Amino acid sequence: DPALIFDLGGKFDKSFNEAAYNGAQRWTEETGGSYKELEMQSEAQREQALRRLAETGANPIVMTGFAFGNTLEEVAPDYPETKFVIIDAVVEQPNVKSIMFAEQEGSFLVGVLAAMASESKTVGFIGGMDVPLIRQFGCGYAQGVKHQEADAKILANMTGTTPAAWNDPVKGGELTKAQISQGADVVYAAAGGTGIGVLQAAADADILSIGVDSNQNHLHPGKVLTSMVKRVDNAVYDAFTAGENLETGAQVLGLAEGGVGYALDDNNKDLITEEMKTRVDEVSQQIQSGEIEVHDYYSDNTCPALSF
Amino acid sequence: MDFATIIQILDSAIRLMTPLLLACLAGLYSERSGVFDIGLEGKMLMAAFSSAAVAAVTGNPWLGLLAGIGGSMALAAIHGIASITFRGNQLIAGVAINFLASGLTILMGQRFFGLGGRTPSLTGEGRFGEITLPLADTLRNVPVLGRIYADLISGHSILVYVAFALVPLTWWVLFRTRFGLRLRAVGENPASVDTAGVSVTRLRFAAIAICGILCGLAGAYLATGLSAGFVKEMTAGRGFIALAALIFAKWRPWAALFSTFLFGLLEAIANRYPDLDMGLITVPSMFMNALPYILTVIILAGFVGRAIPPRAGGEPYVKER
Amino acid sequence: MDKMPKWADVILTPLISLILAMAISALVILAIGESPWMALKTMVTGALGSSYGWGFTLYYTTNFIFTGLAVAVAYHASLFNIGGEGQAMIGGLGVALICLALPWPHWGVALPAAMIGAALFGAAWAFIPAILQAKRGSHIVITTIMFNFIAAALLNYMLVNIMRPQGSQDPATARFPAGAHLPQLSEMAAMIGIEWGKNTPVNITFFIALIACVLVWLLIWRTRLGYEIRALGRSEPAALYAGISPVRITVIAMLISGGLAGLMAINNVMGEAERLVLNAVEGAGFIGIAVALMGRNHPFGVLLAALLFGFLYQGGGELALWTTIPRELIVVIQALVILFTGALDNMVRMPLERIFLALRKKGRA
Amino acid sequence: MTDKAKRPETASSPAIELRGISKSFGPVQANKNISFKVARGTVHGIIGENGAGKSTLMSILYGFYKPDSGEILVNGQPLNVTDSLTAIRAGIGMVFQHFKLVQNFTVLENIILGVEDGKLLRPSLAKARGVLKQLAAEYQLNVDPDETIEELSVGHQQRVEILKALYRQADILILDEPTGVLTPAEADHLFRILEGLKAEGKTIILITHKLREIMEITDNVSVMRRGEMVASVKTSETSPEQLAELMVGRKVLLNVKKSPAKPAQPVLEVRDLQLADDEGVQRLRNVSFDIHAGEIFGIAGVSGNGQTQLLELLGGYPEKGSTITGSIRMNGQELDLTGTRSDAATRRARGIGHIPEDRQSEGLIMDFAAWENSAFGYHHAAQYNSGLFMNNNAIQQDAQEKMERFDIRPRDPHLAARNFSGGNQQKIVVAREIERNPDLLLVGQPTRGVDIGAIEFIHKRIIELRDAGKAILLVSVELDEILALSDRIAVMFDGRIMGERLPSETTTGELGLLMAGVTDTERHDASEGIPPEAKHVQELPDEQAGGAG
Ligand SMILES: Nc1ncnc2c1ncn2[C@@H]1O[C@H](COP(=O)(O)OP(=O)(O)OP(=O)(O)O)[C@@H](O)[C@H]1O
Ligand SMILES: Nc1ncnc2c1ncn2[C@@H]1O[C@H](COP(=O)(O)OP(=O)(O)OP(=O)(O)O)[C@@H](O)[C@H]1O
Ligand SMILES: [Mg+2]
Ligand SMILES: [Mg+2]
Repeated sequence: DPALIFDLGGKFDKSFNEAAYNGAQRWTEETGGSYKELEMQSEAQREQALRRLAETGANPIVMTGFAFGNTLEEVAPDYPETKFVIIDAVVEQPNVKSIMFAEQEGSFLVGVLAAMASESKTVGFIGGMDVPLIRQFGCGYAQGVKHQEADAKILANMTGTTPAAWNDPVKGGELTKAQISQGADVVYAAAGGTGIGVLQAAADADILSIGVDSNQNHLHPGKVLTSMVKRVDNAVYDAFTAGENLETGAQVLGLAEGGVGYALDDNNKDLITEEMKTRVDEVSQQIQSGEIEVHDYYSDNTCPALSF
Repeated sequence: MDFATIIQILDSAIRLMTPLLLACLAGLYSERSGVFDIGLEGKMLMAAFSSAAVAAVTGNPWLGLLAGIGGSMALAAIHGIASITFRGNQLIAGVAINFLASGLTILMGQRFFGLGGRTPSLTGEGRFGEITLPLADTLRNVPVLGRIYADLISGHSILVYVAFALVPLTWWVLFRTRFGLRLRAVGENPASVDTAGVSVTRLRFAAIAICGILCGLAGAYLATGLSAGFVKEMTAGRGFIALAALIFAKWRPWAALFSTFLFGLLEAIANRYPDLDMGLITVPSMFMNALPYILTVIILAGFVGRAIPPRAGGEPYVKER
Repeated sequence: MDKMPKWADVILTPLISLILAMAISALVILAIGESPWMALKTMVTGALGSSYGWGFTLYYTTNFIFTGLAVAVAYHASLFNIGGEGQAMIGGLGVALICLALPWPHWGVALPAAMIGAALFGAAWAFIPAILQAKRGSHIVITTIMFNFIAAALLNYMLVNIMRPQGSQDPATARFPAGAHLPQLSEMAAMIGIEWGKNTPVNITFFIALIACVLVWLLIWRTRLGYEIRALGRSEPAALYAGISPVRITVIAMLISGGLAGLMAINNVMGEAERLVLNAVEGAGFIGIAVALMGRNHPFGVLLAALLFGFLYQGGGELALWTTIPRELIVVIQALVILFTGALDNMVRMPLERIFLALRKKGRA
Repeated sequence: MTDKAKRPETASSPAIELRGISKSFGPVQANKNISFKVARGTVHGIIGENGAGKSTLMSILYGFYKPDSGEILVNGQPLNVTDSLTAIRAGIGMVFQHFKLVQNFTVLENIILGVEDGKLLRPSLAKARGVLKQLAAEYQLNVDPDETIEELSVGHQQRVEILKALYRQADILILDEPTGVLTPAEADHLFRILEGLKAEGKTIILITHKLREIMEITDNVSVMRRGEMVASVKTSETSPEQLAELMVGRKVLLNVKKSPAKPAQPVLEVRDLQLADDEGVQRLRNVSFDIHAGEIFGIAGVSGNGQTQLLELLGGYPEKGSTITGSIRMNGQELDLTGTRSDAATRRARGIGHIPEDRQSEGLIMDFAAWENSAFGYHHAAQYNSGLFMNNNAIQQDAQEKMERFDIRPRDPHLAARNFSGGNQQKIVVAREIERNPDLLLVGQPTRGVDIGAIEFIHKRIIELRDAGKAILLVSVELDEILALSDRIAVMFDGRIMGERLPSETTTGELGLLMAGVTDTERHDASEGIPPEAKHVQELPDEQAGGAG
């Protein structure tokens, strides 16, 4: 059986753990198969969980979150027969498949949409805990905005510096209001549970918001411009489907691979005009073809479009 | 900084300070009666959960509020039984309450709603809406004062007005009524109350019950006023900040208003200016985030001086050892 | 004269309290539709049933010993140090800076250096609240709470902007050099030919924690400094009368407290993760408060309470890992244990005292 | 408040009757089957050693403790005293040994606490203000109703306690060791008030350790020993010696004998000492004196006239923020007045021992065991240490021996200080300080609240130390004590030394005038025979201090 390990946020984190969970559920429903799942309780457990799962014969073992990288590096060689899949980090071992998402590309797209939807030409970004991953989101977004609207203003806030920053909808709402008061009329939240407060505050103030990770358009139909989806669910689904025959090696899932994108559904079809859709698809093509190069924050820890 | 920005920052400060103020006043009643309470966080959290849960199910924020108070009171009762009836360590009881709330809210949330501890989002009537005070819209055009009235004073949830009204009320209860006199006495010297023929136990339980109610309001405001539902651990340390504000205020109601406002204001400023560009260097966002805490320490060291807690605080009242 | 024999107070009361806590926990488990018996079995076997479980239990215990001792030492000077969390975080920073500074040839050299770093950084983080309390009367409870938040921000800044290796997206330092690898207990056991606790994080720091217990005990009850700390904690006017400087003792006690909290980093940062991650402390600083209070601020009590919490942590972790019981249940169980053994202990003690008194009267008659 | 008319007044029945009262605290039996009566309109004294059970018995009567068994009759009616409110309603008022006042409340607030009329304070306060004025006039019980308790002297605090009882219209007033904290003048004033109350038909129960007071004011007296009531007699039919013997169970010397002093070289030379506290109030003014080896230098004075500051300054721990000038020489060497080398540890190292005025908050750590306390302040001494560590065995051994020599009971070095009675706590302090054999011993209020047996013992030891050629500075508000022990007497008033007298050449009257701030020159104006009014004595220093500040 395959296995899935969620990182510390837990499987209902409204973010990518939850997306991974959804992928696994989909696989179960479609194949009728079963899988093991674990939620991390503490840092020290990572190794324990990996080894125990490997010893019980689970294969492949999928884990979400860069925090597993270091541990997997050590554990993987001890279980050459087992395949591991790590999402959001690169581990160079023969039996490991590393899946990275080009969050900057998806964020770039929603940035373009935000710039087009914005009347004030001021848009906002609200991150959760201030970590590089979230900066990657913010940076891609800012580039997209600037690409579309070179003199647009981008307001960016991080919620905090402790894990509490992922679960503070009150502060999320307050940051949103602060950005609204500075003119923002589209706000992109990459902040886990805090994002719920962001989307709520935006809906209350009748401005647009952008969800993240999974499709959050349904949370406030007609008020969420779109969501930057990161198809962790697909990655998990594919890994589970491939089973023990999984191909290892590093893989970056960007726009081209359908790993990231923007969500369009009944809830936001009135918000995304034909013009916007044409434009964003065009930009998407340009990114895929390399015509537009989206700067990767990780490459040099700087962002050309936004300062943190 | 223009006028509109100032109004916006103050407006934000008011919203951010309200839960702190309610929790701070809650702690004030409890600690003035001689029962130290580091369980404010837990009670708020429990109240946030139960109010959101009931409001989600019934669609009525008022029922939610009642449930919030109920949830917080249940924990207050535990605190009372442990620290008054059984003369246990008040601090330990508070720590236990924080853990209890943190676990139980998610456990119950998961059991009832299956959303990993969240409650369903509240919509429309399910939340406490913003109240527009009379004439707010007509007066908005009056320069300065009109703006202040319309944009700063008007337009908050009912619980904000309740919280502000509670400040003079608390002052009045504490310093102008029999109950307040006895409450203060029991926190300073319970034997004086006992020898006057008044029950120390009853007074302290009453104080703790009020503390429960106010924490209930605080939690309900977080979950059904400021946000639209419960998210695990959503109090995010506000109980501890409220406790700090209480000490800061030296256990006085008007000073509590001031100290919680200060915390709210500092946070609002940090929100508004996530990274301060100071010409040569840009203050990184992490430090802007920590700014409220750094400033608190500086103010505390520079201007506040020694805060003397109620003399009998922290000690169970024991006649016979 | 005591109302009941000391053994009853030290053993019987906590035992009955613990049983009560477990009974209520069982009810909670029943209420969420699971089997308490299975839960207990999972916890006990998971935490104590194998050398593997012990390896984890003792690892967590080690963390809690340090933070518990930190709270206890300050408490003896009647200082309520809520800042263990921040001090341990900054202690971790100290460890990381030292471990990464040099290509350490051997852990025997790296360990003392890292310990100094951990203790110094932790102590430094406690110093400002201490001096503000001593000189300005700023309430230590507030300042230490604030310093927890400030520490988190500082660590966040260091890991995201300064110490993160180029290209890594993980807000963590690079891995420490191999020479800074601390012997795991399993490796030490293997050296004498025993297979014990393979792949568990418990390491040599556990013994350092035990030594710390003994040293703290000596400090508090056998040295002049400890005597002065306790005297100041009980009565400041008396301390002045006896020529004990409140400022000096307040600062020293907090430095020791912060140093102990900082030393926790040897275990989790150097011993386990071998790099510094953002969330390294994981609330151990706060659990230290419960551990110290439950252990009655006595090093031996702290050791026992730390073991209990280590067991709960590991057993609970196992529970959440391998059963469908949500992990928050452990938090509830922890809460109940703290409540019954720490705050409701008199509920058990009072009837016990009455029983013993009656027994004694009978014995006399 | 109660309505007097409701109380049945059967002329023949006693005001109070206790039948078979027993009470244990855990294993300790504080009261054993006690029965006794107090006749209406009398002053009834209760005496007994520390820990005999007096306070417990009265607390039971007042409903503060619940008796294990027994019956209480008030005015002949059985009364089920479940709490203090029942007692208050039955007309019982009590002034506790340790006052039950709220320190940061005003006098008025303390008075109305528990008997407010109605839910709002304002009317109650207004009414109490009126009643207070009336009571003050009636009994000369003047206190400022708006002063907070912590600002008041102990004597005034006691007045507040009495006013509390009177405000509750108490008919039966219990006073537990009321004079322990009072100056002679204050005590005299109190007794005049009590006489007045008695004249009004009120019943008074008075607990005291001072036989002189018993003889002076009571009609009947009961003696308690080890939880039992061993005798109840008419005061006129007994004598101090007989009472002392009943109390202690053996003969006691009521006045210690001492030989004339043989003063030698000066040990302590104090010159022009000035001290202003952190609020700028001048507490010591130009204080100069010498103490020689082999003599006891007594300082008399109403408390609050700078004695405390003098002792603390000499002991090395003046209040934080004080400004100090002048000079102190010890054995010919100058002592630092400020800085790190002016602390208590340094003073001890110079050979200054100190029995502090307040044993409970300064002299002892109440939660420490007796043995730990026996090294307190000297814990750096070589004999208590070995290397890095304290030598606990040596300290315990030493404590055990001190307990033998000073007859400290119970003789258990491992018992916490708080579990000893006041007298024995004091002996622990005295033993510690005297046995260090200091060149100079500072002694503050050595026998406050201590019973007769212990007083005798402590006095003897102080004199022995003197005879061993040591210098002793004795500060006491008990004139009797000063007169009995001192070889020279100085009187302090408002931070000044008003004059020096030899005990053989002065009288209580003369000292009393000096204590009131009346100097030799003014003395001719003061009318002979009329002692200074107590209130005046008490309030003068405050006013002057305030004026200076
Ligand atoms: N609150 C209490 N708890 C436990 N034991 C007590 C308490 N109060 C008094 N006792 C015990 O009761 C005995 C009688 O104490 P009590 O205070 O009545 O004596 P006392 O005659 O008033 O002494 P003193 O002259 O020192 O005031 C003491 O020996 C003590 O052991
Ligand atoms: N709360 C208490 N717990 C235990 N013992 C007590 C308590 N209160 C009083 N005692 C006991 O009562 C006895 C007398 O104590 P009490 O407090 O009356 O003495 P005191 O008033 O300090 O002495 P003194 O009358 O000399 O001032 C002591 O033996 C002490 O052990
Ligand atoms: Mg006494
Ligand atoms: Mg007494």
